[in-house]
Amino acid sequence: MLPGGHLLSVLIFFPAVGALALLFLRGDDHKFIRIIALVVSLVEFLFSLFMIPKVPIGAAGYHLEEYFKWINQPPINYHLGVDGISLFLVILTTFLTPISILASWKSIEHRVKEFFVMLLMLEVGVVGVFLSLDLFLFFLFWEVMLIPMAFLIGIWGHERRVYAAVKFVLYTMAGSILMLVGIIWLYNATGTFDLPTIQTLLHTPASQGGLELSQSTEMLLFLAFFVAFAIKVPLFPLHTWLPDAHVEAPTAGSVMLAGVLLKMGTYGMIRFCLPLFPGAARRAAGWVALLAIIGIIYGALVAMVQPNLKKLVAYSSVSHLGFVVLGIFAFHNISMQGAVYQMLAHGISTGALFLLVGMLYDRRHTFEISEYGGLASPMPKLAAFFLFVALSSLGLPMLNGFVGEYLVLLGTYQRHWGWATWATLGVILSACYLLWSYQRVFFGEITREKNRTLPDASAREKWILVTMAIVTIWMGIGSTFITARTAAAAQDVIDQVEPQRAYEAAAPASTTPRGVTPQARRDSASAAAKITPTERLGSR
Amino acid sequence: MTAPLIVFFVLAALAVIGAVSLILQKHPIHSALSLIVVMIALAGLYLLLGAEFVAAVQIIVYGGAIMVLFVFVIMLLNAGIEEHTSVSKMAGPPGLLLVVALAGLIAATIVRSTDSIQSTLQTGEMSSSLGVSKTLGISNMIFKDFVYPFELTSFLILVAVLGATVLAQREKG
Amino acid sequence: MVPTNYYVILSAILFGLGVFAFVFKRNIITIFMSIELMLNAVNLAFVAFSQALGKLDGQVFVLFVIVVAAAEAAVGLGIIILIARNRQTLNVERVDLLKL
Amino acid sequence: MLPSAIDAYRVLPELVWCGFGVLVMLLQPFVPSRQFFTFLALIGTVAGTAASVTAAMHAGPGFGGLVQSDSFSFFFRLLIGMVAFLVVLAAGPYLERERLPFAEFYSLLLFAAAGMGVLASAQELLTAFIGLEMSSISSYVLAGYRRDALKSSESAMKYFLLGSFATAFFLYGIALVYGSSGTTMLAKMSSPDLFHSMLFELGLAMILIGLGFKVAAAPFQVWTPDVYEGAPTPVTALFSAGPKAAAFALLLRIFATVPAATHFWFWAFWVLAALTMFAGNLGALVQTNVKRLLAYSSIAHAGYILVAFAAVTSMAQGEDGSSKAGPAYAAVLFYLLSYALVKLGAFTIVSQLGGAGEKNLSLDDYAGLSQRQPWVAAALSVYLLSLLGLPVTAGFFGKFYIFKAAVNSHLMWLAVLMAINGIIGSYYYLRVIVVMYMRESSAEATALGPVSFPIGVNVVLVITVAGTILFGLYPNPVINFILQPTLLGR
Amino acid sequence: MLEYLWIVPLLPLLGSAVNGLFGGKWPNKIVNSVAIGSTGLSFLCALEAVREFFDSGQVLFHKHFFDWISAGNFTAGFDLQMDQLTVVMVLVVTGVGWLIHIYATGYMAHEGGYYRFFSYLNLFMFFMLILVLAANYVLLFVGWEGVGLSSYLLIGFYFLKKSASDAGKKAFIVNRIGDFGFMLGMFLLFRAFHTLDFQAIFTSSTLQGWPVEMSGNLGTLTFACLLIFMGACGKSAQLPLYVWLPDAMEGPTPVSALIHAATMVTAGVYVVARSHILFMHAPTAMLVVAIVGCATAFFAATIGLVQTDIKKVLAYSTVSQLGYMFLACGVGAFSAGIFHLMTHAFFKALLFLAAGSVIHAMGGEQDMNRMGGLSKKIRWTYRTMLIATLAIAGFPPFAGFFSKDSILLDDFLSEYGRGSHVGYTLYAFGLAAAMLTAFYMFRLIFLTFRGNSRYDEHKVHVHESPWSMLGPLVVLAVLSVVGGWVAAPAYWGGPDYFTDFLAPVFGGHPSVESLGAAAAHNLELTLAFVAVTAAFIGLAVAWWLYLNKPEKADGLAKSLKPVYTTLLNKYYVDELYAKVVVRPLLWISTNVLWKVADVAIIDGAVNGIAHETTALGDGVRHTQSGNTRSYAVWVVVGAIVIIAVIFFWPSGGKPVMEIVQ
Repeated sequence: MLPGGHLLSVLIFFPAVGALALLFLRGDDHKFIRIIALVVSLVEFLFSLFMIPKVPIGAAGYHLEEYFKWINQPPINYHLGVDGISLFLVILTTFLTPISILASWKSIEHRVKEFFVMLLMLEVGVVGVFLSLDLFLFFLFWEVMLIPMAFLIGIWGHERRVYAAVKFVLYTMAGSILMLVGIIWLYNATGTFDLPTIQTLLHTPASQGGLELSQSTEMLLFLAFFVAFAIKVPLFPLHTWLPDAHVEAPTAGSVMLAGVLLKMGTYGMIRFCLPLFPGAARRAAGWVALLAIIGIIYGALVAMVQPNLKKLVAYSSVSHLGFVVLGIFAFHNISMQGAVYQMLAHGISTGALFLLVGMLYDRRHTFEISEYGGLASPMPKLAAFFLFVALSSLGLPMLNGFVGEYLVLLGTYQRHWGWATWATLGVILSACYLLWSYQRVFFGEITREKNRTLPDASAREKWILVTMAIVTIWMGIGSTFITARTAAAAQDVIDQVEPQRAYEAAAPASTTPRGVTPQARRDSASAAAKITPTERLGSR
Repeated sequence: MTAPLIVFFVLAALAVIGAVSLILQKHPIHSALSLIVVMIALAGLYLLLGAEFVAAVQIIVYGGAIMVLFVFVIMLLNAGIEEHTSVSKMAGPPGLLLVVALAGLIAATIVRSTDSIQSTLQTGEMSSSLGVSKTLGISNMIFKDFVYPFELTSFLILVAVLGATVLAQREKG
Repeated sequence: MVPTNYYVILSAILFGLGVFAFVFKRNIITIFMSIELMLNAVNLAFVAFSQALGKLDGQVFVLFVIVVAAAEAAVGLGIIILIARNRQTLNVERVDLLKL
Repeated sequence: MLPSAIDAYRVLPELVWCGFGVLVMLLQPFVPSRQFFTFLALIGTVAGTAASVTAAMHAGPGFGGLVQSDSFSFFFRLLIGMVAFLVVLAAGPYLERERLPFAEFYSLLLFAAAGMGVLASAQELLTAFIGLEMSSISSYVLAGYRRDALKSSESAMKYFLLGSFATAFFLYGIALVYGSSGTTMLAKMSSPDLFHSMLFELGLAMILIGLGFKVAAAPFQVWTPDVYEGAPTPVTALFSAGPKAAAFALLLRIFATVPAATHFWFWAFWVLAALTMFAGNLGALVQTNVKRLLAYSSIAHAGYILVAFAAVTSMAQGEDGSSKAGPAYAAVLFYLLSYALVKLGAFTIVSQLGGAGEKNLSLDDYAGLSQRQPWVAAALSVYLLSLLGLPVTAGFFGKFYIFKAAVNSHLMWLAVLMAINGIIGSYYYLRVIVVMYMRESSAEATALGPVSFPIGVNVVLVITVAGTILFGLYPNPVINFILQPTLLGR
Repeated sequence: MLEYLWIVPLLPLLGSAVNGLFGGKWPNKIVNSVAIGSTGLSFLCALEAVREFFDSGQVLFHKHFFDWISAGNFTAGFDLQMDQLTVVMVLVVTGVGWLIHIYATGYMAHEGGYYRFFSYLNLFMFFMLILVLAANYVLLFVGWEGVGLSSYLLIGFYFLKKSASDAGKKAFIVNRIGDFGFMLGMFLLFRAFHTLDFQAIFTSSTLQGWPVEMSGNLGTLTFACLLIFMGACGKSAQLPLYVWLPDAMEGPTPVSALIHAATMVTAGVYVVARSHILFMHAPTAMLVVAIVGCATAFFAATIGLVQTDIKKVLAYSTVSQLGYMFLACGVGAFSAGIFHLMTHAFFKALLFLAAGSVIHAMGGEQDMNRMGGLSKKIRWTYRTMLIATLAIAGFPPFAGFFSKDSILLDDFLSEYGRGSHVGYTLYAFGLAAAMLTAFYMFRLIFLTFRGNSRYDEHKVHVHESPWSMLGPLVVLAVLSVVGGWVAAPAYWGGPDYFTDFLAPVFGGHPSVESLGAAAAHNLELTLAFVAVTAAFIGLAVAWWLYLNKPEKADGLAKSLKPVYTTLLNKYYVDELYAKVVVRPLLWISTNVLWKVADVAIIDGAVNGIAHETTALGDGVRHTQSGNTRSYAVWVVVGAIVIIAVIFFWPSGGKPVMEIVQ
């Protein structure tokens, strides 16, 4: 058993070690390299599981913290920690990495070593982002993650890979540099990069030595962070890098991109935008929600008419992530948990979708839907899996997609029924584009002769997909295993955004979860709903 | 209108004329000669300012050594009449405008700040009466206060010599 | 007694003429001369100031400047010879291989 | 007063460098072996650098305040020594390949180093001027060191003409400052009525013009690309790292000691910084010649450093100015260090890949480099990422500290402009990486096979890469050193 | 058993999983034994559970198995419950479902993808059982969506046929539109009650003495009920969301029988009945339900008149019958609605199965114009189908008579207490619909079985179906006869068992409260008489038009051409939807959102910026003319800039000046 004290560091740097080891292997022994990479990632996954018992249910705040001084001028510390939210995001990452390694088992033929090195480095960056509690450290990992991803797209991608890679990097950089300015600004205000410290400082009134930002400052800072995250998510008008990146990226790249990287954006919003700048978050919530809702509907509609299967999935993630953002900015603990859950669910189901699309590509080397059609006859198994995944992604109950979506909408509805109503339209549209594309790809007579002889899922592919399917179902039924652990963290975030509301809601909500009289509940709820923006500001 | 003033204006005029003719002359040799005129005029002004040593050095080193070097090079390369190309657009009318603007700016500033110079002048009047021992003072300064830069200049000359040889020597073999 | 600012203004004029010459002469040697002209202007200013301040270091500076000018002349003329040898021209405008 | 031994100690590095320069020059006719001179030069640079320790131990004003030996000058002497050392290492193979005389090159290099050292330690304008001339004149010669190459001689000419043009301005500035303040000692220019003297103001402006030219601040940057491209690549490496650093050092000195300067120069630096960043990055955006691209990028980086200067000025205003400005100084110094490392490494690679006569300089020659020479490609990528300012490279902290300084002194707009430039910059750096990793190498390149990288060059690469990454992970030592309050001998 | 209620739904799921995963390699025998076995077993388990339920004598059995979703104060448990309503549903679902499984073994014997079919069918059973057993709205929604899924799969069973996969997609999406409402309804309920458990909501103290903003004509409840009803409309194919059901006939006939007649489509009715307490407190919603139901009943019936595809006729009749059920619920006669649901399950399943057997016999022919005179060839099918027809047409003593009768009665009674003539109107339309039903059903019978054959004797060899298919027919036929007697109204002697049985759920019989028993009986008699007469008229007309004077039918069609074609084309509703909704949406998405907004504007802006920057860079590059003189001028420019800035910049270094002075 490894020392629990440094579990997080191990988690972050184990893949790096693996990558380093790979670097010194002979380049031409592909099989060996693949196996090493797979083993490393699997071990990493096991490590990540060790975190679960370390994160007690119902205890907010960070666990397994690691802290020591790194740079003394300015005081930058190596501060790690995990809470309910980051816990599962890390596990998602460590889970998807071996999957994508398996997925690229056959499809990656040239520069194999570099490929897996990059994949592992990517994992390092992402896990680091999720675990770091020091703004600077966070930013560092945030940037580090960029390069491997760019390489994955740019070297092993398809036709316009370079364009996509550069676009991806520039887009992200544009955001992250702004974030850097914001981080420094915060440092100048607080004199530290330590997230918890800054948090407490910002939440204590100036009279008690805390820090109170002026409205405009807070808003600017909020935006500096938010834009960076919004680009990553991607939120509606900043999303155009995503389709290109996805279409050009190799399967593994797409899986990691959709499965994990996008979540970094939403994670950032939860971890930074809300707790650090509650006032600004509240003031911006309306606009953000508007963008999110536009994203939901717009993404779905655009996805519906894509002739390119992978683009379709890409746009569908724009739509799905819209739900997440909406859930976050509804400031309701149900929707917040829904958002977290939706992140994980989307990671699995969209990841699986990309895997399947990749498998089709391996067979036919095209993403054009018109090139397919009637595939159900030659490859019934793939068809079945594809349908299964599609269903999970369109939110069929008992599969993972439903829980998150439902909670988000439910929670949002409690605060802003208008938003929820619009967002729920997405539920219809997702069914439209997924089923329609499914029909065009798998149903009907075979239109292209080539397709008649395509082989069905190989054993390896079957194993990948079965794993995904099992997780999908488990998340669809056993959701409480996860929500129980995210609950405290989510509630914590909410309380920080809307302290006064937390007090009101806490009274009835905490006493009896279910049996409380609706009258009282309704009062608290309506009272919460009635708080005007000015009152909220007044409380700051 | 005291005598020194008259002398000053004569020499100043000479210097300016020399400078202008340096510009107007087509042939480099003429430009060189007009530059020498400027230098001599300046030497005169130094005398007028009571800096005999500097004046001497000006004539000997500048006029004597440096300008001779120039003339020598001009002869060596038998440079002819300067051909009047105007490839550079920047150095056309806009350049003229800008240069004039710059010169104007500098001159204007200096003219506007003459009062400050005046104020320093007064203090100067008294202390500048240590007439003969000026050269002595200079040498003292060079070898005491400014010995470090002085030594450095020696290295500088060394660099120059080395550089000149490196650049100008013919390809061996 | 001549007011110092006359000298300063004269030096400014000479300096300006030097700049003008630098920009508008084509022959490299002449351009170099215009630099010498500018240096002379500086020298004049130095001497004038030193006289005005009643300090001698100004004159010392002039000596240094002259030395530096000499050094520059040596190297500069070396370079000019090099150019002339490589290109058979002294027109600065014809020396524009390096551009964009 | 007569100079004493202590004064000699305080300028020992320069003396050592000059001494070795002379030595090399004198031995040249007698010793046929080329390697010998390389070793001698290496010893010289190292000795000078070591001597700077002695100088630092005898900290204090030298020659009655003409020079100042303090941590500041110590830092720059070390930096210059390192640069010279690495350039010597890199130059050996180059000179071998281009069949150029060794001895002269090295002695000129050493003299240049000495000049820079003077510049970095000078406390008096004329001494500084001499130092400047020493480095400049040797630079002119070095730029034209490939006599028979048209480009080289042209770059020498341009550098020389424009350089001395700027020098004239600098000198005139000194004259005016002298006239208005009655002294050239920086330390004595602190009287408040200088704030009102227009003559002094003009003098400072002229000095700024002169130094602005040396650091290639827009719109004085015009000479940089041409000269950098034309000069022999090791020399280019020297230019981009050495004289620039020295000039910045002098600027910082003036800031630290002349209150009026900080006051007059603030907006000038603001404007220069903005112009320079854009000039450099936009110019580099469309370059296809790697050497030239790096030249433009060095302009851009000068711009970033100028941002820090603007920060210095705006912070140094006020009573406890200099102490408040500490972080900004630190930013400049650290940036110069990280930047010198990177540029040296990058140009060394360029000079090696350039091949005989520096023919292969275009981006296409770098296509598929990662396949032909993975380690070289990796090293170059590290440099580029550092220039780009990505984490775990020294460049990241450099940018970070500058950002910090700028934000600290509420130069929000400048910070934003810098951010924008960062994005523009990332594009062309990435382009090089993309070409190296994501494009297949041309047929003849593959046929040619990997370019040989002699030991000396490899040492340079290892040192620079190691430094870049080390300072990217753990900048503490450097930062602690340059943040000490007594940095500038006060 | 009751404690292990989860076994009831689980068994079909297992069957489905087993068949789905391994059935591919197995012979049909094993497959169908697995399928039938699992359903039959779950039927028995259900029976056992029901028995225990009644033995325990509790009004409501509720069991919490595990927390499924839980966030904040929201918890959706995997809770099952059982009360009388559930009992009816469970038995109908498992029973009829089982019969249809058996039938399908025969019907599908020669189809490919046998295992797929039964896997889907079992899956459907699972979800349907979840739906009816669920103890909270969320779990109900699971079944709700699940049955939608399985119907999607089964309709698209012949996925090689585009029409089939289209129909499946259409069904799912239209259902989704309904679910949109259903979900919002749930959210609203949660907002009001902070729970979604049936019991917690229905027994909620606030239901008595509602504050006005909650109940009342436009209260929260009304909206909640309307939203839920929207879902019901989708699932139960009511106006305007009925369009998917006729297309759903693309699926194999047993599917049509089970899903699109007997069980799934009645889920909407079930939900409304299940939430009757809410509806009771939402008068407006009730009215809407009644009107929509009535309208659908009549509207669909009219379309049914002219359809020639035997299954289409049945489909529209299903829509219309569902309308009846909603009509019943709308007027508060929930027990009547459920009763009709049950009987309808019997005879409509029977009708479909019989039709299936006909199609089977005709070798896949579905067009009634190419049938006729089959009665001799396939006697059993004919007999059973005739019984079913009589039942649906509402002839005593068949099941349909009682259920339809009680609905009409309740419509009529609903007038009391309402000033307006709503009740009478509903009744009138209901009656008309009944007449139309009788007409088109007998039209079907006559066209199919009587008259002379209109098909090519040599090509088609009509043959009676195997007993695996006839067996279920017979059983269902029996049920369609006796099924109604459990609710024989008072004047038939025999108390209304069914209503009393459901009383604990819905409360007593409305008519009894509204007016004295005696009067009630007279009224019932008269209304029954009227209804039967109407049915007879329908029958007579059908006989006259299609047996006696067939040519008249065509004449009529010609003379009423516009009406006829309109009906034939189902009022062009599909075309309308396509024109107004689908095509515009696609067009906008493609040409506005994607091509313009996304590619041109947003991405265009991004790339545009990049391009402009490069152009700028080129400009900067061209200042490097390479000409030293130009460079000199640039230096001059720089000098000017610096001097100008230093001297003339506004506020240049202000602070220091202050410090100095």
